[in-house]
Amino acid sequence: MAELQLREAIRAAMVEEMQRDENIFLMGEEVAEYNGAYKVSEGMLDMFGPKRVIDTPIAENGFVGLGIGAAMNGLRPIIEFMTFNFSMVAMDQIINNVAKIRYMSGGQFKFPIVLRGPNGAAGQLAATHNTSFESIFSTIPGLKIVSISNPDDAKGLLKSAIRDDDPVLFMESEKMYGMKGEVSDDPDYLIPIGKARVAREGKDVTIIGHNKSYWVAMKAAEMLVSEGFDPEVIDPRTIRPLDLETIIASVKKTNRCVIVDESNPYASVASEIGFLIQREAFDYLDAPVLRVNAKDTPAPYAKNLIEFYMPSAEDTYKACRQVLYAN
Amino acid sequence: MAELQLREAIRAAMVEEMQRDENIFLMGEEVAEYNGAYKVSEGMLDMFGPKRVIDTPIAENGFVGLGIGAAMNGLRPIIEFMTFNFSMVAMDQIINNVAKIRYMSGGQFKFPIVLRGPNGAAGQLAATHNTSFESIFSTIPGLKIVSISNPDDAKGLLKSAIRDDDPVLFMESEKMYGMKGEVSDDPDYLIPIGKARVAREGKDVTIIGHNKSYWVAMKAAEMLVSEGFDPEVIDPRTIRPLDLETIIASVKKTNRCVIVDESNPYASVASEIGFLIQREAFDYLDAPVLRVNAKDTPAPYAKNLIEFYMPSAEDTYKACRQVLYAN
Amino acid sequence: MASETKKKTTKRTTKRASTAAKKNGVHEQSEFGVAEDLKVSFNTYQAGAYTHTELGISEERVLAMYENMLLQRRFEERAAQMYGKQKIAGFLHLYIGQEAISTGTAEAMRIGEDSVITAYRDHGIGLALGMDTNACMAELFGKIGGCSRGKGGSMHYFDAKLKMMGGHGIVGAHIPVGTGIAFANKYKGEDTVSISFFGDGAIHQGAFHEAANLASLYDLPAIFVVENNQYAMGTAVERAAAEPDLYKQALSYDMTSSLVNGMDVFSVNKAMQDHIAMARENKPSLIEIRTYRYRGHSMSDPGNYRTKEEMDAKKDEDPILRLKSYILENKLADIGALDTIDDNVKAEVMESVEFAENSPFPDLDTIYEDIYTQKDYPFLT
Amino acid sequence: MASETKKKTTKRTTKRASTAAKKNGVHEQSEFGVAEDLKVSFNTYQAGAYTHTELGISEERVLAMYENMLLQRRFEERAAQMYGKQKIAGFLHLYIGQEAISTGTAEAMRIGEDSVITAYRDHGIGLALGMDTNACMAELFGKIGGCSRGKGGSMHYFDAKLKMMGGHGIVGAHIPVGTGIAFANKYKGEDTVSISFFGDGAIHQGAFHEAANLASLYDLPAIFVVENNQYAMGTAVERAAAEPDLYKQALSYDMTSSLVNGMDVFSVNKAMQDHIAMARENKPSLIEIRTYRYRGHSMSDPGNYRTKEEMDAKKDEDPILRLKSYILENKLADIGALDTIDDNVKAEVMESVEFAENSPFPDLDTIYEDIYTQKDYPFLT
Ligand SMILES: Cc1ncc(C[n+]2csc(CCOP(=O)(O)OP(=O)(O)O)c2C)c(N)n1
Ligand SMILES: Cc1ncc(C[n+]2csc(CCOP(=O)(O)OP(=O)(O)O)c2C)c(N)n1
Ligand SMILES: [Mg+2]
Ligand SMILES: [Mg+2]
Repeated sequence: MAELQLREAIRAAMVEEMQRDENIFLMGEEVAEYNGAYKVSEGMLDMFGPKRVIDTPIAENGFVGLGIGAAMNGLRPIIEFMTFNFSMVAMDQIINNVAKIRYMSGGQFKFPIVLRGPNGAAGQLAATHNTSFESIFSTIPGLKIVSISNPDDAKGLLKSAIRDDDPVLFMESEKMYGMKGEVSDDPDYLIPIGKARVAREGKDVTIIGHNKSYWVAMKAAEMLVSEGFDPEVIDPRTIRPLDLETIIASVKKTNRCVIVDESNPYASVASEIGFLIQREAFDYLDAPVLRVNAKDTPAPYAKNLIEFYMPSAEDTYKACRQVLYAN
Repeated sequence: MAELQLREAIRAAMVEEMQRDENIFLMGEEVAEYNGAYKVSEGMLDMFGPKRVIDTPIAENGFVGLGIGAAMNGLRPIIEFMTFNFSMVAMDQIINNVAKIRYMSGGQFKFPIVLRGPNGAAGQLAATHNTSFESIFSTIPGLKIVSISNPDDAKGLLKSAIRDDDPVLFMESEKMYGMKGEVSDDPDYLIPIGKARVAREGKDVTIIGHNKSYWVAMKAAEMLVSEGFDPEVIDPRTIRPLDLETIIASVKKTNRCVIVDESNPYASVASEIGFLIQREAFDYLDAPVLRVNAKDTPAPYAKNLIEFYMPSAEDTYKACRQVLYAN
Repeated sequence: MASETKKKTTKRTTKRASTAAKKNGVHEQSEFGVAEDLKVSFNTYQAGAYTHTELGISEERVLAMYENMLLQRRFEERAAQMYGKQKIAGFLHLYIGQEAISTGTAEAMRIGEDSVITAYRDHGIGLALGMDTNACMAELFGKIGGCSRGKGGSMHYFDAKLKMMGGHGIVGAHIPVGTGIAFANKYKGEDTVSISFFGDGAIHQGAFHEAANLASLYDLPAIFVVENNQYAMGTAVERAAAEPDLYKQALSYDMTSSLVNGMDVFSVNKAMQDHIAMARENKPSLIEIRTYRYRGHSMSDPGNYRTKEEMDAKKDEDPILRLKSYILENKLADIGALDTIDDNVKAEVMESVEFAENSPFPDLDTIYEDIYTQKDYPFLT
Repeated sequence: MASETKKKTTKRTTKRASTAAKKNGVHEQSEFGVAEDLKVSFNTYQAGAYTHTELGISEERVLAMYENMLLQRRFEERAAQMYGKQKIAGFLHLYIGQEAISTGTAEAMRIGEDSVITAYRDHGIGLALGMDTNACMAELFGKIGGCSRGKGGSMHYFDAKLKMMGGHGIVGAHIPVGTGIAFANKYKGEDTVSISFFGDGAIHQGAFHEAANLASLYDLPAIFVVENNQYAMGTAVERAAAEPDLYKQALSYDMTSSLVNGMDVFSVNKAMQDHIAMARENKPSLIEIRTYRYRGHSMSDPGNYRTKEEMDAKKDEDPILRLKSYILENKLADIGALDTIDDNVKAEVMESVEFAENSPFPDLDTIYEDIYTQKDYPFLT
């Protein structure tokens, strides 16, 4: 175990896997000579050379497509989006190519590709640089989606994603790159994709949150604990597939659930989880499932507005009290 | 009132509005000289000339962006996607430009633009030509989304969409273009965006379906009626904003709900509606809200598989019986 | 047909001294604020300019090429008929008229090592690469014996063994994928090449431009081939292209480019030989092949945007008739032998229809197969 | 600085007879299978080649231009300082070094009728068009008095009255929008033009290529201006462009193009005058302006990818110093007058900081404003 920043944990996963398998390469804007826009890939060009750590022009549709073709032809690309905000120009490659070609070919090709980068809001960056895309991507069969909340998960899940033969969107966060934590140094440290983590066990209410929202959930949990409640907190870790089993088991125990999700609310991951809970645990629910999302608006620049925009611990805490009928 | 095909109703809406306001133009692939890939715009080039009915190269990102700029500069474009399957190459223009520029400018510009075309599955067209995109678009604040199920609605809602000062995605269906129905010929026939239609009143179970799924819902309703049940059927008509009021009022009456939605299930419109119902009508629900979606897979080509893929009246009927505890 | 002057393959001479000094992806630039004049020539491959012997093609192979072109033609004629009988549904885009391109290309490739990717008009190249006729027909029928297990249909022919990488439906979107295939070829140290076919309509998609720049920047073994059949659905090329000489687009990416008459299988083959040789040395390039689609865009297109005169004029250039004349004129076979070939081809096609008829529909459970490699992926309802 | 030979504005002479015959968007094509040789010259606008009198700019206006360039410079220097004090957050991309482009362009425009659209590096052109300095600073502070009500920040300056159409964050994505603005200009029968600025990095996005083809196909009053400041973040232009002479890309779209030295405001102005005149006749065109960004890409970029030598060499070309020398050499003003201008500009900037400080934060309710024009849109929770 070593204490690493989240960015270092991601780097460690990439480095270890690239050392293990020379078919893996890293490609993206500023990943090589600049050492990464957020320094995630720092030092990797020196380590692996320009054949395997590759800077691109600003042409996401082109280089994501390139990665897809490379995967189809035997390589295992890691493609970095400087942020997922820029993945929308490559949306067609993601929805129509990487998620569907295997199917259309009757299973003749596989796509062991990781598309990774920071996702979600990162402060006063205004509307086009602050979107949470997991809701949009989660609807697409053919993809797997991982969203991480801490350095150890980052490493263990990224290693699994890189070894996975299916395409994985791997979502990080600018805001968490500097976060430190103990990280396994087992070279085969693999956290399975599709398994949630019960971060805090409790019996009164289930709070679910991924990526930064996990920390919002934890903070709300603390507030509840200080009032004598005993909340359970779940980090789904994987958005697609969703570990429904763990979630349902928890709700059957607590009979109440609040989901924190940084996406805009409509047809979000929160909507899905909430829908599934009422379907699968209807008779166990003592209160409606509530959600705490970003506002149903684009992200504003002004400091006070963007703070108001984000799902807050305060709102999560209030939602929990509401389902606990503690008001 | 005249009996029109759905394509004719759409055309009538465009023609009438273009006659009323010369700032409206129609642009898209094959809309002019070819008279429309699905003959929706037949005759419009002759009527309005090449200045106002304009063929484009195959460059959706480019011409959607062009439409957005034209709207920003005082015109009222109608942009046709040959199908919404091809809108993914223009996704960035939709999510980051048309939905956000007004916001980022502090309200200085408005975007009276309609992006229309067929959406959803249309038979044995395989995976890339058979996707239902309303789930994906619905999460985006800044857009309005209309999805129609019959000629009269097509006309009344398209006229409203064209006159609306906000961007509207208007979703049709290849499969329904030939469907005939009575259509108002009032030149100011405007169906308000954001108002659902209660297509059949009933008291036992609410079935919700839009676009083709409306007809699936109706068929399931018939099956139920023949067994003595009294279902209510709602066509939301508008996906964003959603007429929650009408839906909740209905569920408070019937205490049960099944949603039919041709999207893939995860984070779909059905998830959203289901989530909202359990949140807003929790105490009224006698059974969990169920949904009947397309399968959680890409769309296959083979005849039997694509039939299996689609949400069916049979499955909807079964889901209704389930929430009615009639099994 | 264009004036068939004698064989002429001008090399592209452009390349300013400074640009020629490109090393490791680094170019010198024009001086700050001084634009240079530009002089460029392009390779042209005209019809009638090449003999099979010049190209190193044996008489036997000439006949095999003839048979292959005929197979594509008869296969699609039959498929059209089966579409009429509703054995086939969805979109069916016929390649009829363009067979010199598929066959001329396949003959220049190392099949199974070099790869091809194309759009939805994919039967021709599939059969040219040697895909199983039965599996191809069964795919159209949506049967489990189809080359894509009935999941893809007409637009999505794939054959991993032959490196036939599809069969794609979103216009232009497969071009970056073809570029990535080339990237992997080079990365793995192979001297194999990746050929991406696309239409005159597709070149206007941003995807092509991004891919072309990447291929040239990274010196990939990629060949971009625009099959200019003059129309994208009902849109004539000059109604979509501000610059309808599509081969010129290569200049933006510092690539070699050529213009080829696509009605002569030998011209195509010669161009492909040359461009494949370049690609094996990691020089990407663009080829514009002018051709003609004899049928409508898809089965539902009556093709009213073309005059009968235009159609008739083009019929005279039929690449199969041209090769037939060539064979007869050069006495590589007599008409009886060619008729036998036609009979054999027809029989093969009929057999494929029977195979397709008899192949079962896929089990409903297969709907969940071929999405993830993970066996126990928990699909949602 | 490039060799400053005497003024030379070669017209692009290419245009084959056949292409020149373009009418109503219809071109004749090269003959089927015959590629023609190509000869092209480009306009070049070199530094030092123009005097203000030649350009029809009064002495008064020269001083106004100087003041305007200085305003941009001082405004951004102060903004950088305020960023350090955390009055400003998010991304802040400085235009310092590129001010000759904004000012030279604005001087050639009919402001308020002709429009500009650009990327996130937008303070310079905003101030050049005459946006209110107070509103510009307040926007950086995220205050309600900002030009975009605090919703946009540094990257999203807009001013509808001045036809400043933003301030956009997704690289390349605003270029089709600029083309649509031009479309509307022509549609409405105005003789106004739409100028789209973008970086050397943005030209590789498909969006540019699709837009350029559309503009030329539809003969729109659009000018595409690539501000080639040599870098896209840390990527030097020749590491991203297979063909780093970006002006050549116009050939693919049958457009005129020019190369301009962007360190001389007069060269920029002359090029803009010429290209705007073309655009008023619905002839779209491309301009590559070579310039240099003195600061990092954004505030977080230390700029280690450039050598000190390179930076120092470029500092000598400072467009503001160049104009200052020109004014002094030509005795349009003495140093005292210029110092006074500087003082005034500094005062204006200080005032804008005070304005920004005093402007209130937006009410929380405003988060729901400016999304839909519909007043009662039912937002979800
Ligand atoms: C992105 C996208 N837009 C539109 C379509 C609909 N479409 C299918 S084929 C086609 C024409 C393509 O023409 P071209 O590239 O010349 O190929 P050809 O059909 O002539 O072989 C169009 C518009 C599509 N499939 N994808
Ligand atoms: C689609 C997209 N990809 C990546 C980015 C991140 N990004 C912002 S600016 C920039 C560099 C752009 O360089 P250039 O176009 O030369 O403009 P300059 O910054 O030099 O003015 C990049 C990569 C983005 N904003 N949008
Ligand atoms: Mg074509
Ligand atoms: Mg730059």
